[in-house]
Amino acid sequence: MDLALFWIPAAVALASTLLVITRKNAAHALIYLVVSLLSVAVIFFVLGAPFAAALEVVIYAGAIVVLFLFVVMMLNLGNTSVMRESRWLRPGMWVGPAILVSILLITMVYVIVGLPNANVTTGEMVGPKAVGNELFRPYLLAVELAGFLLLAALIGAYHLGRRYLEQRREP
Amino acid sequence: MAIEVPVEHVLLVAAGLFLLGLLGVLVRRNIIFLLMSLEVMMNSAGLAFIAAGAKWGAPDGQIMFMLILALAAAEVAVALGLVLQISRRFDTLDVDAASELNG
Amino acid sequence: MLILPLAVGTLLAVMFLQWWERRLLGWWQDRQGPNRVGWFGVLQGVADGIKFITKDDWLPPFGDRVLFVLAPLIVAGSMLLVLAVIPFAPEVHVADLNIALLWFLAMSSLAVYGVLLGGFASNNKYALLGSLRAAAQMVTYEVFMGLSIMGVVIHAGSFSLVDIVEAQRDLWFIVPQFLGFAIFFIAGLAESHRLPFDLPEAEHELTAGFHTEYSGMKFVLLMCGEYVAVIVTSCLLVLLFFGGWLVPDFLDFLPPIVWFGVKVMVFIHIFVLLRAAIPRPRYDQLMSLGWKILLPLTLVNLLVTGFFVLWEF
Amino acid sequence: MLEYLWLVPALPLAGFFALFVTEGKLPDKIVAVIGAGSVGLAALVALGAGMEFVQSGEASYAQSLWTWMAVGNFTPSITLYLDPLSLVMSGVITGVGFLIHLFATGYMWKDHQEPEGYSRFFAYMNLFVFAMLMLVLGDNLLVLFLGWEGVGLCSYLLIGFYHRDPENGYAARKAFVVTRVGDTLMAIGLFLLFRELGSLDIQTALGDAGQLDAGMATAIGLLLLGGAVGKSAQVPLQTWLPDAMAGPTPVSALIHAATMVTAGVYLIARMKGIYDLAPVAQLAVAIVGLVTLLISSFTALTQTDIKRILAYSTMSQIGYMFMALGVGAWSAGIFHLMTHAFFKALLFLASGSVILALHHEQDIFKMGGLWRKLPVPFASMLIGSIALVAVPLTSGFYSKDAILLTAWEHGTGPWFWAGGVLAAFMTALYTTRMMVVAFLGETKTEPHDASRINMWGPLVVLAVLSIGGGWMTFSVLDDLLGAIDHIPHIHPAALVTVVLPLLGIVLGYFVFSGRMNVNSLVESSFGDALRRFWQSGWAFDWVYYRVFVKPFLWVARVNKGDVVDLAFRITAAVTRGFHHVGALTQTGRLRWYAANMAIGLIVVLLIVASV
Repeated sequence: MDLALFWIPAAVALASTLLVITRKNAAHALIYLVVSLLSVAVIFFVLGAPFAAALEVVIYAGAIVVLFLFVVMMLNLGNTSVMRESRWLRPGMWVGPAILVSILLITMVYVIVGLPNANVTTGEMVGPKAVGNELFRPYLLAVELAGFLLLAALIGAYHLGRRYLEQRREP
Repeated sequence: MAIEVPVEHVLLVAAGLFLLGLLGVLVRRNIIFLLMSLEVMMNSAGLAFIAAGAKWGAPDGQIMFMLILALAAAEVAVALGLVLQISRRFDTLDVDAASELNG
Repeated sequence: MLILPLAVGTLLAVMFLQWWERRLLGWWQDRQGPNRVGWFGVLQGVADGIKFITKDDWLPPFGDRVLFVLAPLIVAGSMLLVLAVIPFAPEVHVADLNIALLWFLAMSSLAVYGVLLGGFASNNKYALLGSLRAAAQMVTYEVFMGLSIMGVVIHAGSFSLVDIVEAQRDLWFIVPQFLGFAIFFIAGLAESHRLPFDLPEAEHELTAGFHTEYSGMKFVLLMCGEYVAVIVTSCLLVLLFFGGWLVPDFLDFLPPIVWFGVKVMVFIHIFVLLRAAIPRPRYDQLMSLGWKILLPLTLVNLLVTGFFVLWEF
Repeated sequence: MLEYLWLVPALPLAGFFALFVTEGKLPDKIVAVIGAGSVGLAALVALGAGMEFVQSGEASYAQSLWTWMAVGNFTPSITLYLDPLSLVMSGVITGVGFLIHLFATGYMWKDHQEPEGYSRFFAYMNLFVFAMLMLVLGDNLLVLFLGWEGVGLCSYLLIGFYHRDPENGYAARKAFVVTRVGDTLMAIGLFLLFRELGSLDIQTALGDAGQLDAGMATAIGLLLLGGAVGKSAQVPLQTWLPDAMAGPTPVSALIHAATMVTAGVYLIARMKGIYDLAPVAQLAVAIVGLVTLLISSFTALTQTDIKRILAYSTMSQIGYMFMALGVGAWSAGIFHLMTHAFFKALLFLASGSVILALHHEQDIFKMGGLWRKLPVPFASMLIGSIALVAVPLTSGFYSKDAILLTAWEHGTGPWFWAGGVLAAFMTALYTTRMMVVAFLGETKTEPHDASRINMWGPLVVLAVLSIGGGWMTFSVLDDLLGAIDHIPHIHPAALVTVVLPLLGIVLGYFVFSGRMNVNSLVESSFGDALRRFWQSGWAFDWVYYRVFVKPFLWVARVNKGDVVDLAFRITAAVTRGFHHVGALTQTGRLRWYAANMAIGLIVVLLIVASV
C-alpha cells in the first residue's frame, strides 16, 4: 500500500518525462517538465525529504523552468517552429538512440538489482533543520563554491545576453 | 511523512528518468529541448542522491541535491544566454548549426 | 472536514471583496462605485457572477487552446492550495505542515505559470508582453519574498505557521523584523500583481495585459486567483508579523478566529487603499527597485537578524 | 694578522664587485685605485699574515669561515688553510699580482683597442686573483675546484678581452675547451677520491690516503695529473697557451706566467701524499714535464712573436717544475715556481712596455736596436733573461740547479738530468736569440716610450727580485719547505749545468748577430722542414685538428638534422597521427558526444558490475 504512494508519482514522472522529450511544442514540453518535476517533488516528500521537495518546486519548477518558458516566449516559437520540429523529428531518428538507451537501461537495471544489500529500505524523515545544520557546518565550503559558481553564471549570463555580441560579427 | 520504499525502486525510477533525459539529448536537435532533457537528467541524479540520503537517514543526500540545484541554476542561466546568441547568429535553434568546434 | 467550507467561504469572500473594493475605491476617489444591485449594491458580485457564467465560453482560434484553458486553473488553483496550510485559529486549519511556509512559497512560484501561459497561449502581442513582464516581475520578487521571511523563520526556528504564531506570544515579529515586514509586504503586492504593481495587466499600455483575450468563467478564475492572492498575502502578513490569532490578554473577549479575521481585513483594506492612492511605476523602475534596493536590504536584514540571534542579544 | 687571513681573498672579491656593479661608470683613475689597490692591500695582509705565521712556528693554520652546504655526511666547509705551500703561493699571487696590476694601470690606460674596457679589465683581473687565492687557500678539494674553475673562467674572459676580433674569441674558446678536458679528468679524480675516502677535505684525505690500494692511488694520481696538465699547459694539453697570448700583455704576465699555469704544479704538490703512494703516477709527472720541457724549448727557438717565445718558455719552465715534482724535488719545484714567477712576470711586463712603445708590434724581426731607445725595458729584459737562462747568482740559477741536481740522483739514471740540461742549453739559445734580434743590431722602428712610474716601477721591483730572489728567500724557504740542496757542489753534473747555458749564450750571440753563418744548415731541406715542424709547435695543433676537430665537425655536419632528435620527432609524428585520427571523432556535434558518453557509461557500469 505504501509503495503505491511512491509508485504513483513515479509513474507520473516517467510518463510526463517521456512526453517532455516527444513534444514538438516547446511550451507543452515545458508544462510536462513541470509536471515531472512536481511528481519528483512528491517522491522526495514521500522519501522523507520535505525540504528538498520544497526546493524542487520553488527553484526548479518555480524559477528554472520559468526561465525556459521566458526564453521560449522571447523567441516566440510558434507554429513554424512546431513544423520544423516535426521535420527534425523523423521516426527513424529514434532507432539508434533507443537501442543505445535500452542497452544502458538493461545494464543499469542489472547493476541496481544486483546491489549487495538490496533489502535496506528508506524511511527516515530528515527535516530542514538537520539539513541546515549539516549544510553550514561540514559543507560550508561547498556552499561557498556554489556561491562562486552562481556568481560566475550571473556574469556569464549577463555577458551572453547582451546584444552587442552579434554586432561584432559584422566586419 | 516518510514511507518505507526499497531503495532500489527509487534508483530504478531515477535510472528511468535519466535514460529518458539521455534519449532526449540524443534525439532532439532543438537546443531548448536538449536543455530540458539535461534538466531531467540532473533531476534524476538528484533523486538518486535523495534516495541514498534517505536510506541512511542522513541529510547529505539533500545537500547534494541542493548543490545540483545550484549547478542547474547556473547552467540554465548561461545556457539560455547561449540560446539567445545562437538564435540571433544562426537564425535557428539547431545545435548542429553550432558545430564549428570540430576537429 | 474544513476543505469544503473553506472553498465555499473563499468564493463568497471573493464575491464580497470584489464589491467592497469597488465601494471603497468609490468613496476614496470621490465617485459612486456599485450601488444599484441590492442594499448598497451588496449583490453586485452575484450579478457579475451570473453574467460571467452565462457568457459565451470563447476560445481564441489563433492561440494554444490547451494552455489557454490551463492557465486560469493554475492561477486560481495554486492560490487556493496555499489556503490549505493557513491556520486561522488554533486547530482551525487543513494541514499543519512542518514546511508550511515553503509550501506557500512553492505555490506562489507556481502561480507564475498561470500568468505566463495565459499570455503565451493567447497568441496576442499585448498578452505576450504582459506575461513576459509578469514572469520577470514575479520571479524577481519571489527571491526576496522568500528571503524576507527567513528572518521570521530564524526567530521562530520553524517553517510551521502554527509554530511561528506561537513564537509571537511575547512579542509580535513586526518589532524585530520590521524591515522584513516591509519587504514582504511590497513583494506580496508584486506577487499578486495588484496595483500599483499590476504591470502585467497595465491597461493604459497593454489593454489588459496577459488576460486580454480572457472572458467568461476563465476570466472569473483569474479574478478569483488575484483576490485569493490578496487574502492569502494578508493572512500571511498577519501570521508572520502580527501574531496571527494572538492578541493581548485584555482583548481576548472575542474568539481567536475573529481577531485573526479582523487583522486580515485591516490588511485587505490597506491593499485597496494602496490601489487607490499610489500611481503605477514604470516597469524598469519596478525592476531596479527590486534588484538594487530591496535585495540588498533583505540580505542586510538577514545578516543582522542572524547576528543578533547567534549572539543571543 | 692571522685572523685577518680571510681578507686576502675577500679584498680582490670586493674590488671585483665594486667594479662589476658600477658597470664601468667610474672614472678610470678610481678604477685603477680600486683594481690595483685591492690586490695591493691583499698583498700587505698576506705579508703580515705570513710573517706572523712564520714566527708562530706552527705547521699550519686554518680559519674556518662557514659550512658551504650540508648534504648527509658531506659537509664541505669554506675554510682557509695556511701552510708553507699555500703561503708561498698566496704570496706570489698577491705580490706579483699586485705588481702586474700596477703595471696594467699604465698599460691599459687609454687602450686604443678597448677604450671602454678599463673597468671591465680590472674587474676580471680582481676576480681572477680572488679565484686563484681560493684555489690555493681552500683546505677542501671542492673549494679548490671552485677556484680552479673560477680561474678558468677568468682566463677565458681575459684572453677574449679584445672580443671584437673573432680570432681572440677563438683563442679564448680554445683555452677554455682544452683546459676543460683536464678539468673533467680532475673532476673524475675527485669523485674517485671522495668515493674511496669519503671526504674532500685535503688534510683528512691525505691523512687517510694510506687506505687506498696502489692501483686506486695511481688512478687518482694520473687523473689529477690530467687536470694539472690541462691547467699548466703541459703535453698533451699545451696547445692553448701560445694562442692565449691574444689577451693583453699584463694578462699574459699574470695568468700565463706567474699564477694560473702554476695551479697544476700547486695541485700536484698539494696532493703529495697521493703521489708518494703511486710511484707510477709520479714518474708520469716527471715524464710529462721532461717532454714538455724539450718540445717547448725547441719550439721557442723558431718563434718570431716575442710573446709566443715567452709563452713557450713558460711551458718549458713549468715542465721543469713538473719534472722536479716528478723526481721528488718537491721544495725545489715550488722554489722554481716562485723564482719563475718573478722573472717571467718581469719578462712579460718588459716585453709589454716594448710592445706598447712599438704600437703593438710583436714580431722580433721587425724590432732591433731597441736597447738605446728603451733602456728600462731593455735592462729589465736582460735581467729577466739571465735569470731565465740561470746564469749563476741569479734567482733562476738556484732553483733550476736544485732541480737538476735532484734529477741527477734520480733512481732511473740521469735521463731526466740530461734532458733538463739539454733544455737549459736550448733556453740559453732562444733567449739569446730573442735579445739579440730584438734589442741589438740596426734600428728598424721608431719606438715611443710613454711609460710612467706605475709601469717601470714594477719592472724595477721585479728585476731586483729576479736577481736577488734566490738569496733573499733562501732562509725563509729553507724553514718553510725543508732543506733544498741549493749550494751547487763541486760535482761533474753541477759543472755541466753551470757551463752549458753559458755556452748556449755565446753560441746564440754569434749565430744570431750574424757573426757565424749557419744559413747553409738552416736553408737545407731538412733544416727547413725541421724549422717549420718546430715552429708549428711540433704539429700538435695540426694533429689535434685532424684527430679531434675535423671528425667532430664531420659528426656535427652529419648530425645537422639531429639524429638523436629523430626518436622524438617520430614520437611527435605518431602522436600527431593519432591526433588526426582522434580529431575525426571530434565532430562538433553535441549529440555525437552524448552518445559516446553513454557508451562509456555502459562500459564503466559493466566493469563495475563484473567486479
